Amino acid sequence: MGTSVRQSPREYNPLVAADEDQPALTAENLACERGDRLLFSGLNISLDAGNLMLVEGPNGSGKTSLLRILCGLAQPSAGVVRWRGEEIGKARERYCAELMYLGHNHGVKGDFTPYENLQIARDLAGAQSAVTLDDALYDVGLAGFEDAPARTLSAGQRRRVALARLLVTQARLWVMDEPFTALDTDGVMLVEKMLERHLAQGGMALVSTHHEVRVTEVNIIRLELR
Amino acid sequence: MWLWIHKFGSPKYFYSVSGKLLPWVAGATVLLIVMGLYLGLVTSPADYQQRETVRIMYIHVPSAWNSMFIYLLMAVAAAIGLIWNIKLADIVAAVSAPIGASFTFITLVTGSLWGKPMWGTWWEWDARLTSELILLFLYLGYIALQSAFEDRRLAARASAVLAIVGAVNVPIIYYSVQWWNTLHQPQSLGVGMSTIHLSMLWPLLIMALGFKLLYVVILLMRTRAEVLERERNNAWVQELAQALAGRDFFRSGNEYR
Amino acid sequence: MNIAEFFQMDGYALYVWGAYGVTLVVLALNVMLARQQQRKALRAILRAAQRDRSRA
Amino acid sequence: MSGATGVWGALGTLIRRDLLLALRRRAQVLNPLVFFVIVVTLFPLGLGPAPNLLQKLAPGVLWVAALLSAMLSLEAMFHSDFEDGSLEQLLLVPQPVFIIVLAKALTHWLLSGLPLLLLAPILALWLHLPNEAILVLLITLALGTPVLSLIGAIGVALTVGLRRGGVLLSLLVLPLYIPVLIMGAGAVDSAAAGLSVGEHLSILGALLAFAVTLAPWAAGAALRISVE
Repeated sequence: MGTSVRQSPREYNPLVAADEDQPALTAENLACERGDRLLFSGLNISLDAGNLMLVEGPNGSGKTSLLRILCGLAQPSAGVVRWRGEEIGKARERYCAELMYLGHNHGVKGDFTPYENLQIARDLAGAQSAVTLDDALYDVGLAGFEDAPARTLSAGQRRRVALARLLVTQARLWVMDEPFTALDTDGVMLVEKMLERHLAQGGMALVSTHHEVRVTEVNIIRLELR
Repeated sequence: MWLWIHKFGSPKYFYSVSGKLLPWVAGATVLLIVMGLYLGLVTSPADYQQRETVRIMYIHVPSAWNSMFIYLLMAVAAAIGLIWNIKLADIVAAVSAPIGASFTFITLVTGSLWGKPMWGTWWEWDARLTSELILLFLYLGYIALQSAFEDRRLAARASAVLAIVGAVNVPIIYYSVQWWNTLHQPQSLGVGMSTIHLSMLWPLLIMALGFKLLYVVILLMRTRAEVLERERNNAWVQELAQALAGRDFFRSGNEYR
Repeated sequence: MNIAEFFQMDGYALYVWGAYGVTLVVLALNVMLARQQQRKALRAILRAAQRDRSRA
Repeated sequence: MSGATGVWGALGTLIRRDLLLALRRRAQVLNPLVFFVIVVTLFPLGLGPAPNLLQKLAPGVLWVAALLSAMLSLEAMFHSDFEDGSLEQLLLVPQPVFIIVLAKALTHWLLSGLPLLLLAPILALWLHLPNEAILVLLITLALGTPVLSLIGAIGVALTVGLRRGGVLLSLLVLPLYIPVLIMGAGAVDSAAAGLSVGEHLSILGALLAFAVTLAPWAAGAALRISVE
């Protein structure tokens, strides 16, 4: 499985500079109940451009629920999430335009080829980056698999198609729920390199993971969920 | 008004208020129903045409009114729960459904019993009976959806959407069935009365009020039980339990407090 | 109207008392289930309270 | 570049996406149509071939069969997207949620409602329905089947997260289909009897307008709940 990580990184045009006066993503005393269990409560979060927040904690501590609440996919039982000062419930479209979510299941259609999957993701996304679909697929190591139906690809390769979605769109906030699952060592390096570049360009990321994320000169905020 | 909803919406406040209210409402219900039955069964006259079977009206019509009233109230409670996220409203909606379904079932059975002497068959596709049957399906759909979710919060919100959609469709279903009935049976032998004398009207209204209060009694009891279940690891429930345990609840056997 | 005629209901006893009977059964069932649920809930929190008291 | 596609662009993309997906699994599209034909042919076998009997029952039979086959194909509307996680991605598209529902309902109609429309005349002939009634049948199906897709979308959105949502779906959706069935079959019935159908069709049109406004909001809210 030829996976080559390009040496000279394709120059990606920098993200649109945002007004930096207040942190982009904030959450005040978030609480979440699953069934009758209280996963977490009184959680405050503030994430700004250029920062990476790592959400760590044992299984079942509510990492996935927290990420889904911050994306607006789930409702907290208490507290409020704000993007650029606006509640995400009210500013839903503006928030979704600057957000990309990579969940447990990758959201790649098996009947489509990686190329088609990316094309649709880009057409529906808020802002599109200058990277062409083929270049994005090349960068995530799917060269040669562009036109094979995604169901014939391995789980790791389908995860890479989902990662390619991040390259073809111009999302300022990446929310990744255990992005390293099903990825080989090259894949893990690819994700780390993508995060580095994204954060260097003023993007921000929220990653839940059990692995150590080796990224250099990046401001990491660790959030421990019991 | 908003403060009131929020204050009354708190389960603790609701539990204590409903505790005091329940005996009175229950008493009033029993009084009304006994009075209604006495007037309906004993003093009011038989109908010249239907003779004694008209007495079934005194439970059929109040049940029919209740079945519709409870469905709409359920939809309103569900909407309040969905929009303002008030847990108590979700409980009221979830608990009202079986009660409403029971009244709808009663309406159907008493309707067919009432119609049998006149129509000669146990079931007649009469407009009102058919609408009640469809209303029963709406109730069953709501209850089935409610129980299909594991997470109570999701169950409440999903069934709230269904209750609102259902409530919006009830008038449409009612008029299309009415319309369908006149289309196929020009002369509709409807169950019920054209004119009601005063002596029959009183028992009917008293029974209707009695049935509404009965719904409130069952609703309060079921809601109180549900609140205790859902709030059991809250402080106020534990205090209540300590207080009751202190007074050896088992011997005193009172369960309204 | 003496008692026998009352229960006779002019020959429609089956229909009238049938209807009243079904109504009584269904409503009584609702009330009993509600009471039972209330007692079950109370008993559950009491047992929890007694367990805490014994442990405290 | 700001939002790459406007609302209508997104709608177009979503419809193209779903049509392409459906054509990749042609069987799933054909099954409900074959079901429609089989169900209608069961009735002459069950009731005997007497023409005037069949003609009398034709409107009801055709409409009930259309309704059931439309419902059969509802499940596929969100199920595969829910399974592979693309439903979450769709809900995070920077467009109003009802656009997703409209696109899905329209695609469902194109793949089930429209083919029913094309098949119905043939089956109507099998049931000896008079010609002017067949025309009215087509009009009522044209007005009615989109309502089936739209209201069905609400039911599917409510049950997509549940394991055995199929049976529950029919319990939720069929009572809401009753007004459409009454108006549709009623129109064909009175057309066969030579009566006026204006009233029926206007009510059907009103039901369609009502469904187009209510369903997207309700199904959108239901989707956001089911994905949680």
